[in-house]
Formats: sequence, C-alpha cells, structure tokens
Amino acid sequence: MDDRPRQPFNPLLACLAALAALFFFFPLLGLVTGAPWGRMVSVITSKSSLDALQISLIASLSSTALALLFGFPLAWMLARGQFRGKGLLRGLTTLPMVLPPVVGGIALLLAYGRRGIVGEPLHKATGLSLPFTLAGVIVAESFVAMPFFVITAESGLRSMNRRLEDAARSLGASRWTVFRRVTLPLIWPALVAGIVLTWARALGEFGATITFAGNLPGVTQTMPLAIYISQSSNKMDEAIALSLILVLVSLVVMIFRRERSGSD
Amino acid sequence: MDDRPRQPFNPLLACLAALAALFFFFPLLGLVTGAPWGRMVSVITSKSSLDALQISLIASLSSTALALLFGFPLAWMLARGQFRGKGLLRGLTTLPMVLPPVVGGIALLLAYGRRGIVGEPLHKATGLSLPFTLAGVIVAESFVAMPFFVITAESGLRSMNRRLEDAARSLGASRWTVFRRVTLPLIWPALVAGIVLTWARALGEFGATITFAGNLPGVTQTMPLAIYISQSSNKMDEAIALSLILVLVSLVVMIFRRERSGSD
Amino acid sequence: MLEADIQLRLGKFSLDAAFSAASGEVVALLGPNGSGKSTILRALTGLLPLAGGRVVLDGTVLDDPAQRTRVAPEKRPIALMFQDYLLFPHLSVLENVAFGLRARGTDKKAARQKAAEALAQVGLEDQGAKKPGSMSGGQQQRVAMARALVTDPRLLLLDEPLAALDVSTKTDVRRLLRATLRQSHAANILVTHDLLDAVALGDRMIVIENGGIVQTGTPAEVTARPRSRYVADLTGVNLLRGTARGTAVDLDGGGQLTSADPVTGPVFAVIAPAEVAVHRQRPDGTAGNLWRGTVSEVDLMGDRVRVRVDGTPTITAEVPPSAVDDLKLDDGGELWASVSPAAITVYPP
Amino acid sequence: MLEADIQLRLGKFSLDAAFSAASGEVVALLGPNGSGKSTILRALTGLLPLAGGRVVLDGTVLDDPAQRTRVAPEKRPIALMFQDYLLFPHLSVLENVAFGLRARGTDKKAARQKAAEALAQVGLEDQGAKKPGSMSGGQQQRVAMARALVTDPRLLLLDEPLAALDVSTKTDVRRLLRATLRQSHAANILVTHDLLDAVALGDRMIVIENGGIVQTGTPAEVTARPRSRYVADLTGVNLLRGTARGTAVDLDGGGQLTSADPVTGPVFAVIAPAEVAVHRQRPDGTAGNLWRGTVSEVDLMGDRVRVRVDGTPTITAEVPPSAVDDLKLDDGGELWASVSPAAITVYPP
Amino acid sequence: SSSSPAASGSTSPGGASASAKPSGTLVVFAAASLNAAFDKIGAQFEKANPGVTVKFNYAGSSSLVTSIKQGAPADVFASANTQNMTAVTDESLASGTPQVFARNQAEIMVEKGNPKNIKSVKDLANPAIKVVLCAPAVPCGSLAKQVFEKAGVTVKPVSEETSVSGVVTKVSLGEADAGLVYVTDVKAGGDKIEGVPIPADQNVIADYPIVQLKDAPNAAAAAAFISYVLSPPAQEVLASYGFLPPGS
Ligand SMILES: Nc1ncnc2c1ncn2[C@@H]1O[C@H](COP(=O)(O)OP(=O)(O)OP(=O)(O)O)[C@@H](O)[C@H]1O
Ligand SMILES: Nc1ncnc2c1ncn2[C@@H]1O[C@H](COP(=O)(O)OP(=O)(O)OP(=O)(O)O)[C@@H](O)[C@H]1O
Ligand SMILES: [Mg+2]
Ligand SMILES: [Mg+2]
Repeated sequence: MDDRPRQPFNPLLACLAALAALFFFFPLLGLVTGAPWGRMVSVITSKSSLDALQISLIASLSSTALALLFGFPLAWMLARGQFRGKGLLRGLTTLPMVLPPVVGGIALLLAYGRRGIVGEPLHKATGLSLPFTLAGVIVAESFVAMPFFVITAESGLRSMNRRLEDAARSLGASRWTVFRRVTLPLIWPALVAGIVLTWARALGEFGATITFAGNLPGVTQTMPLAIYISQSSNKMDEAIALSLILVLVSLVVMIFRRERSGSD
Repeated sequence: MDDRPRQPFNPLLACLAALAALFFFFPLLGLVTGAPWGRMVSVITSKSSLDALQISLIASLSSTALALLFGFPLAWMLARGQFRGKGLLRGLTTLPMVLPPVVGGIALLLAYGRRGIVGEPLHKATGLSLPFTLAGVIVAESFVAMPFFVITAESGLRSMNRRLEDAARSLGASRWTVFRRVTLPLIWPALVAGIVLTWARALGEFGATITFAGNLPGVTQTMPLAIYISQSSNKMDEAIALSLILVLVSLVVMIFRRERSGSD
Repeated sequence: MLEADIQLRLGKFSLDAAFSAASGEVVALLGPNGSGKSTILRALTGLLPLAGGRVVLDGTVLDDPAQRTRVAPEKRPIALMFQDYLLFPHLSVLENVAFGLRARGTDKKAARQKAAEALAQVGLEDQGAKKPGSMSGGQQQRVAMARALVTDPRLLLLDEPLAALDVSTKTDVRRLLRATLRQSHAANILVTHDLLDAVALGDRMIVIENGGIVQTGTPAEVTARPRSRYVADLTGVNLLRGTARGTAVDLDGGGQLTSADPVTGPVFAVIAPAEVAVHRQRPDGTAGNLWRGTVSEVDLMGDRVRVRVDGTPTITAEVPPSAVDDLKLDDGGELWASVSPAAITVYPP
Repeated sequence: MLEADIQLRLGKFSLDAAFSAASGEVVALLGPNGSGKSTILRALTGLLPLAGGRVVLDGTVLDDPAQRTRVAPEKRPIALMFQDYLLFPHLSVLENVAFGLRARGTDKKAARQKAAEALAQVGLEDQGAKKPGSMSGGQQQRVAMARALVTDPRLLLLDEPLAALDVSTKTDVRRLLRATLRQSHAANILVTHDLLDAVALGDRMIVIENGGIVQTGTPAEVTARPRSRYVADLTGVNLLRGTARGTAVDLDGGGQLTSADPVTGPVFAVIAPAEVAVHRQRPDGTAGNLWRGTVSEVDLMGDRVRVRVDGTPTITAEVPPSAVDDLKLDDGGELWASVSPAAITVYPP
Repeated sequence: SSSSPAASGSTSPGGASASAKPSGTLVVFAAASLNAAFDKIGAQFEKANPGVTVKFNYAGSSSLVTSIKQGAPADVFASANTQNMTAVTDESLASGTPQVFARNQAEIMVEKGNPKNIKSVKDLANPAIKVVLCAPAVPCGSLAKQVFEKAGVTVKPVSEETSVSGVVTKVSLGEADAGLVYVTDVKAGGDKIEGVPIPADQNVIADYPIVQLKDAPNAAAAAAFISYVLSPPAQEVLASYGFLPPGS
C-alpha cells in the first residue's frame, strides 16, 4: 500500500548500516568457523544439551509470557495512568537492566530466596522455595527481561493516536473491545519489538539464573549455563557448538517474525 | 493537552501492574537492606570504585552513542529499505541478544581479537589490538547493547505516519530537514525507549566485557566487573554497595528522562 | 428526546449551551469556525467531561457532574460521525462500517451483511475490501457516514457530513439522509456550514457563536430575522443595527435609513442585496434612501454579482453581471446606493 | 507555466490526464469523488511516481519517466495544500506555517514574521501558539492554507481549500485567494466541489471523471454546454442525450422532444429546471413539449423547490414553494410536465 | 527429607558403612573447575550406591558460597580453595570439619609451541609478554599471587580474569602470551595450549576441601559421597585429571 516513489539510495546511511551489519556479522562468522563441525551432531544431541535446550525454551517462553501478563499493565499505567511517583516507578522498572546479572541474582535471593524478605515467610507458610527450581529460573529470567518489554510497550502506547480509541468507544466498543480491535493492532509493531527483545534477553540470561536458580543439569541448567560449564571445563569448542544452537533458534524465530508482522 | 475524561480506574489492570512493581521492588529492598550502610561511603569513594564507575560511564555512554550512530541507519534500512535478505539481516542483528554474553565475548575475540578474522590483519597493519583496552570495553558493550536500539528504533519508524513526511517534503524540506523536524520528533518516544534500553544494557554488561576486554582495574574494569570481583572474594556487602551506585545512577537518569520526554 | 445543558472549558475556550432535540427531529447546528459545534458533539458522546449542566437522553441521565453521574461513551446509544472521519486505518472499509454492530454484539455474518448494505446506500458497494487509506476524501467521508448510520442509535450526531462530497453525490446522500433521519425515531443533530443542508434537512436551526447559542427556530424564522452578522451572511442579506424613532432608523455605525413600518427602540434592519440599486450618477427624484459610497469589493456569485459599497452605512448590492461593465464597477470609485423604504425589514433584537 | 501529462495507476484506479496552466492562471479542477483530483496534485508534487507522460514547469522538466528524470518533491517550486491538511501535530500553528519558509532557508525571525502575517490573513492572528490538535476543523484548514500560500511557489495546488469554512470566513478567504492568486505569477490549480468557487476564482475549468478529463473551458463555456451528468448537476440543469432530426430530438432514454433550432445527429439537450412547468391536469392548448410522469422526489432548495418527475424523459422542474401545497406535490402521484421548445438548448457532444 | 542422626552418626570416614544404606537424591555444590572429574566420580558413586542419584551444581566457588549462605538445599560443598571453604565454616554452615580431597599446583600456560619461549616464572615479569592471571579474589588468582611472591617477581598482567576459563580462553585464542593456572587446567586445556612446569621450590600447592553441610537434606548420602571421594577409585579419577592426592 506504500505507493511512494522509491527513495533514492542514500549512500551515507547505507554505509553506516552496512558497517553495523558487518560488525555483527564477523563475530558470528568467528563462531561458525570456530565450531567443531565434526563433533557438532554428537555435542548437540547429547542428553545434557537437549535437556538444557528444552529448559531454556520453556523458561524463556514462560518468562516472556509473564512479562506480557504483568509487564503490559505496568506499561499501560506508566503511559496512561495519572498518579504521583510515576518517574520513580519507571526508574524501578529499569533497575534490573542496569544491575549486573549476578547482583540481580543476589537481589533475587535476598527477596525471594529461602532466607529472603518474601521468600522466608513464603517458605515457612507453604514449604515452597524458588531457588534451584525451574520456577526459580523463570523468575530470574522474568526479572531481567521484563523491563525490556515494559519500556517498549510504553513507548508504543505513548505514540499511538488515541482519538481512534475515542471513535471506537463512540461506536459502543467496550474497553476490552477497543483494546483488542484498535489499540492492539495500532501498537503491534512496538509490541512485537518488545516481545522479541524480552524473549531474546531471557534466552541469553546467565548471571541471575545461575546465582538465583543454580545450575542443576536437567532442572535449572539452561543453555547459557550448559555453555558456561563446558567453557569453564575448557571445552570452548563445545561452548561454541551449543551457542550456535541458540543462534539458530533465534534466527528461525526472527525470520518467522518477519512473515508475521510484515503483514501489517 | 489530553482533555479525555479520566478513565475509571481498572482494578484488574492496576493489580497486575502493582504486582509487577512489587516484583521489582522487593529485590531492590533486599539490596538496600543488605547494604553495609556503615561502610557505604568508604566503599563507594575507594579509588577502585571511582575508577570503575568512571570507566563504566564512559564506556556505556560511548557505546550508546555508537549504537545511535550505526544502529539508527540499520534500523532505517530494516524499516524502509527494499532489499532481499532483510529478515536475515534482522536476525543477524538480534543474535548478540541471545548469545550468552561470555560466548558473545568469545565471538568478539574470534573476530576482533589479536588472532581474529578482522583483528589479525588489523594488528599486523597497525599494531593495534582491541582486547585489554577501553576501546575493547566499548566494542563489547556496543555489540551486546546495540540490538536493543535497532529493534526499538525500527518499530518506531514502522508505526509513524509517513504522509507527514510527504507534507514536509512538499514544503521544500530536504531529506535531512524532514528527518530533523518531522521524523525525529514523531518517533521520539521510541528513540528514548531505545536509548534507555541500550544504555542500561551497556551499563550492566558483564560477560562479554570480561571475556573480550579483560578486567584490569583502572583500565578495563567496569562497575559490573568490580562488583563481581568483590562478590567472588565473598565481600557480598561491598558488591551490593557498588551495585547500589549503579542503581542510583540509572534512577537519576530515568527520572530526568521523564522530565525530558514528558514534554512531548 | 435529548435534553442537553453543556458547560465546559477547553483551554481558553468556554462553552455553555442548553438545547433539546425531540425524537425524530433533526436539529441543524450552525455556527462560525471555532464556535464549539464539534465540541458539543464530543461532549454529548461523553468523550469530553462536562464541567456543569447535564445531558438527558430519553429520560436517562447520561451526564450530570453535580450528581457525579456519567455514562461511559460506549454505554450511550449515540453515534457520532467525526468531522475528520477517524476511520480505523488497519481495518478494511467493510470492517470499519461493521465495527459498531460487532461492538454492540451483532454476529459477524449479520454485521457484514448490514455493513455492505450501508456501504451500498452511500454508493460504495464495490469498495468494501479497500483500506480507508487508499480512498479519496469524499469516499472516506461516506464510509464515516455509513459507519455512524448503520448502528441506528437513539441520538445521531453528524459533523459536517456532506462537506467533501461532489454535487451529484451530495444530492443523493442528502436525499438518503432525509429519508433515514425521518424514519428513525432518534434525535438527530446535524452540524453544517451550508444553509441548503440546514433548510433541506433541519426541522430546527440552532446558531452558536463562540460557545453560546445566539439564535434558534425553524430555518424560515432564523433566516427571516437574522440576529448576527454570521446568520445574515448565511442568507446573504445586509444586517444593520440601529435605533428606530418611528420610520426613521439611526444606525449604530452612523447614517440613517427610512423604513416603511414605524417602530421604536433598538432594532435590526435587514436589506436584501437584490433590493439595493446602485448608480454612477446621483439619480434624481428617487424617493426613500439614497447615499453615497465607494466600491470596495466586486464578487462574482454564479449568475449574479455582489458589489460592496463602503459608506454610511456600508452595504452590499446584488446586480446582474451586465452591470459590471455598464457601471465599470471594476474601476471602483464613487457610487450611489438607493433602497426603497418598503425593502427594509425592521425588527427589535 | 505548467504543462502536465500524467499517467499512473493506483491499485485498480488508473489516471491519464494532460493539461496545462499558464502563469497567473487559476485552473479550477472539478470532478466526482474518486475521480483523481487529489491524485493529480500528489503526482504534480512528486509524491506519486508517474508511469508515463511528463510534467514541465516554467520550462524545467520535473518528471519524465521516459527520460528517467524526476525532480525530488522538495526541489520543486510547488506548494500543495492537502485535502486532509496534514498539519504537523508536534509543531505549533505558527511553526507549521513557518515550516516551508524555514525549509527553504528563510531565517527564523523573518520566517516567523511572515508566518504571523499569513495567519493574520486567514483570521488566526491570535492562534499561532496553539497546537493544531487543539483547533477546530475550519481553523486547521485555514492553517493549512496559510502554510501553502506563505511559501509563494511557482505552482500552487489547493485541494478543496474552502470545504470546512463557515460562510462568513469563506467569503473573506475566497476574496483573499482571488487577490493573492491574481497577484502571484504562479500557475494555480484549485480543486473544488463548489461551482461558486470555480466561477469566482477560476479562469478555466477542467472536469475530470474517473481518471480522465471530460471537459475543459471557461466556467461559462463549461456550464453552458455540460457534457456529463456531473457537470449538469453542477449547474443543476437537466441533461438529456438523443439524436436530432431537424427540431425533433429522439432521446436515448426514450421519449421525444421538440427544440427551437434544427440540428442533426447525436446531440445533448439541456433544459433549465425553472423552464419546466408542472401541472396536475393536462393543460389544454400548450404548444411544444408536454408529457406525463409521476413525482419521485421533492427537494427544498433554499427558496425554490425541485421536483423530479419520472417519465419519458425523466426531468427535474423548479417550482416556487407555494406550488408544493397548491399541487400537493408531497402526495406524489401523476403529473404533467411541459417545456417550450425555445427553452431547450441542443448541441452536438 | 531430613537425615536421621543415627545415619549421620554411623557414617565413618574411610568408606560407606553397611549400616545405613544411603538413598535418595544428593545435591553436591562443586567448583566449576571440578566439573569433568566430579561428573565421572558421581556416575561411579551412583553405580556403587544404587538408589542414590547425585545432582551437581557447578559454579564459581564464591557464588556457591553465596547460595549456601542463602539457604540453598545442598548436601555437600566442594571448594576450589580453602578461602571459600572458610567462608562457609565461619558461618558454621558446615557439619564436621572440611577434608582435603585433592590438591593442585600452579603451572604456566602458553600457546602451543611456546612461541615466546617462556622458560620460568621470571619470564612472566617481562613487560613484552602479555600475561593474564586470575583476579586475586578468585582461587587461581591467590595461587598466582603466592607463586610470584615465592619466586620474588612482580608481574603486571594485562587482565585479571574472574575465572580460570577466562585465562584459558585468552591464551588458547592467542590473545595473551601466557597465563598462570592450575596444572589440571593445562591438562584439560585442549590442543591450542601447552604447559611450562614450575619447579617445586617456586610452586604452591592448593588444597581442595570438601565438607558436608549442616542443613544437608540428605546427610547419609552426603557422608557416603565424601568418603567415596576420598576412596581410591575416586582418587584415581582425580589423578587422571591431574590432581595431586591429598596427603602427598
Ligand atoms: N483540545 C483543545 N484544547 C484547547 N482548545 C480547543 C481544543 N479543541 C478545540 N478547542 C477550541 O475550541 C473551540 C471550538 O472548537 P470546535 O472544534 O468545537 O469548533 P467548531 O464549531 O467545530 O468549528 P469548525 O466549524 O471549524 O469545525 C475552537 O476555538 C478551538 O480552538
Ligand atoms: N493508495 C491508493 N491505493 C489504491 N487506490 C487509491 C489510493 N489512493 C487513492 N486511490 C483511488 O484513486 C481514486 C482517486 O482518488 P483521489 O483521492 O484522487 O480522488 P479525488 O478526486 O481527490 O476524490 P475526492 O473528491 O473525494 O477527494 C479513488 O478511486 C481512490 O479509491
Ligand atoms: Mg467542527
Ligand atoms: Mg481529493
């Protein structure tokens, strides 16, 4: 539907973009060449790898889902709510991004660990405790990744034309319908971006996870942890091989995503 | 200018948002209570801390600047360019997000290290090499953080009303003027979000930095590295104290940011 | 039946207008740009909060700040056709029109069915699949109208619904509106700048100027006795203010006129341009009003020409195109204007 | 001096129109909704790529697909006032108007100065600080006009510039336009749906229907001899097609008419509604054309009433309001229409 | 599941007692550098004690300490140095005294073929040589520190890595010319690197202590595992990875 005349190719812009692309390309190339292609299959299909991959996917997807469920309302409040201390709340939201993941993990332990502010009473009451459980991994990843969704969604909500929501309401659309049929489609690009960022960040999360949820193979060991282990036992090529799986997974998703939101 | 009737407070939404906020609040509380307030000042004002803070700020700001300089053209191409392999390029852009930072560091070494694909010829030609230098830190942080800017900026460009650019051009505005006076203001919220995400990510970056640039106090030791060190010498309270500096810095920025883009 | 008393402020602009519209009645709302027409419609729909007054539709209170009652826009049986359409850019034209029905619970199939009919009514049967962004202005306006009409509300608000339509379509759509508005037992408010629309469609006219109602009545009443420059311009007559002593009227702007029927006190005096004669030489032996002025404007209005003569009073005359050459009006210069007392309608404000 | 030959496709819509506009000339571009008026303007501005043809302004080729020449929009000395304004929401009204000047290198102070003047010209002197979003429709439209006028371009394109203005303002702005367009030595194209504007402002009229030019000429020529239903509707006359044998005209739609002056071959026949008389009983001893039909529409047009009589041919008559009651037109039913041969203008297509 | 005092009492060092058969899941927190060896030992232990499943949680010794302090449900803690072990015992989180189950010593790690021709610790002081070490805060770092003190040289590293693997990575990728790490790391370091032994008089021995934790959910298995690690079969495995036996 874009009937604009094709913009004349802007060399400066293209150059900078190309440089940026190359900047990302060479490291990938490095990984690909550095990978032990001979043992690739065996490395990837080893039980521990597959376990780790499975846990990674489950955890990253669940935490993305949580980020949506809780993060969107938060973004909504930040974009539309009228209350004092909004700046502070926004600041709070972005903290997990600036905390070095390991410290994030420590903070989580202090809050939700067995001896934590919330964790201790919880444990006493229910006997439940998050660390060293899959739930713990999800919590850690949500903590680190959710802010990316909140910030992006908020920016989307800010820049949309709210009069279209008025029009929808004047046509008798309930808040929910307005949201579903008007707001959502209009902020879709921002949401997609947010989901991608969140998911990717969760998938690559290491420090907070190992600190808060530990590194139990088959239970809390995600890909990044598995990679860390093979790397710290000086099996760098294995680490690379495993990383390439992550790369592959995300590549697939990215390209699929295009199809999807290319349509709007 | 928003003369809409105040939306009736939506309890469900508010609850979810509140939960999200608390989820972020308790870990922070944990850090605050866990911090050695007595020794706070001495810890923070110790030379090594101040060095680390300085390096962190310099590096995170420079890499954010780089992300803008190179990331924006890339986002532009992804949003507006017409060429094949766009999905692939976008995938490439998001890789650094899914790579566990340490592997990202290895990838950087393989590409830009002394023996790297690009690094070796560079080193041979100029004798320069990035690892163990501040430049290396900046490269590492850019690599990890830039994608966040690219993705967010792209979503902003996608969702803006391009006919306003047409109007500007019909009034004789050069591409650059159109960009400065129309495009930029219209995608501002998205850009701010992108910058915040990028900067925050860079500020908290650990794995890639240690792996690619190493950790030398006063040269390449950023806050997160300093924090890790004090933590691994079981001085957790020191680690927390240092983290709180980061938290403070980012809080200040966040709240300042509000003032800024609250105005549009 | 709508009873509205709307009081609110928007920035520097403040609005205070009380009026009512019976079921099945069409109220034409006219007024200069920025007088508050669209604001009234937004307020009625509940998209703007009232500062004071109340809105009652068919006995149910929709808005009453004093009582803290306010029905949410989506709960009001009202349809508003926005001045700038506000079509949903991401939905097809058909989906746009079906939106209101779907929102109010009609099932998809039936909704699309009715939407298609509505589109056909406004002459866009074959365009349902398009996105609004790829339609012409006039086509978009008709989509907006269909979207509002199809919901058949209890209160229908149309904001300049015909402004972008070409003549042929305008006549058809006007006819369509006449039919539907009559049939519907809804109260209808039609904002327009075109007296023709007001007369053709409106049972009653409300004229609003910067936030307040200045005149109401049937189109005939209002146009017969304009009470503001704006209304006079609507009908294109000369409106003068003055004080009458018998048949003599001292004009506020200076100058004096003699009218046929005697009145006393402050008055409006209306003179149709066609009744004003202009001459280059002082006509001798003309009874009644005669005064001197200079040509300031010559406007070609279709098959007539309007000449503005600056003097005391300044007045506009309507002459046949031939006169332009005969009297060399384009050269400007001095001119005599004459009006017979019988041609002057005088009435108290 | 503009010479344009515009050929392009937009989705299913294809446009092919060649025309020119001399410097200082005002070309009124009329046509039904969706006929391609705005598309032409977008193409001239360079916002739409041409598939064929060329655009030459003052001797410089702006667009010529065959030669691969195309001057970028910002390099063209053209100003376009968009039908939907497209004001910059983030800039103040004053900045909006100053935008074109700043973009073309006027320094800030001078630009704001000129912008303020332009705003004053359209009667918005005190509104410069507002954001467009907080203005009324008509106010926005005037800002858009000021924004276009202030850049004084070599080619000025106005897309329905008066559609949202109230009568008073419309007269003033029309006058303003007349003055400025005359003075400027630019070529001007004015898109409008209002014959009054076309006649008052246009030196020449171009009528376009679904993508092609159907009629051009001075307003007088065009309105005198309409060549399509649309043009006939513009002037509000009856347009019939047929084949003449002497004074007898066999109408394509069936029926026959007798005209005064003899012609042969295919013809258009035009009858002004005012010339059509209607009777309830068959009038005896009427010379000329008389036939029977049934009332299908009765439209109140200001101080006149238009009656559509379905028959062979179907025709619209204009009668005084009194007639509505006298002839009980609202009851519909059978009616006799009569037209004197002298009242029928016949000309070849 | 909590342990019965009887069970823990009856386990004596030197071998799994027949009296209380260990069972259930055993969680071992071990320094990441023990990963390879302990995986093997774990498997053997499981074979030797059917009904027991061993779960290892590998991480940097200090992060392990952190989680233990935060009440992690661990049974055994195997540290890569005494320092981190003390951090645990000081908080009296351990039951019984830690026992050294292996020892390790320093070695210089260089690129394959030793291009810079590094012969001794002294050579590392040469500013022309890019040396990477572990930060003094981490086990391998304190080791390096002691070595240099003994050798009486001061070395200016280009980087103080936060883990051994950091050093290995940099040396094996040719980023640095030399590093100082554990013998075991050189052994496991792959084909891109080789070691330059350090004479005993300059070398330092590092102890690897292991201990059962006070809140061990599965004390029986914990005790059993510790004694198994000290037993010959496990010691062989450790030796095969280059570790020195405890009591040499
Ligand atoms: N959001 C706003 N903030 C401040 N003032 C506003 C806002 N919206 C409208 N106004 C002012 O309120 C007045 C009434 O606006 P409104 O749109 O109702 O006029 P209108 O009668 O519809 O005019 P038009 O015939 O041009 O559509 C205008 O003077 C306008 O400048
Ligand atoms: N982007 C587009 N894609 C496809 N078709 C389009 C697009 N834009 C316009 N059209 C079609 O082109 C035709 C001409 O549109 P245009 O806006 O030029 O009409 P117009 O003469 O300006 O009508 P109006 O008087 O209503 O403004 C219309 O039929 C419209 O549906
Ligand atoms: Mg309005
Ligand atoms: Mg148009």
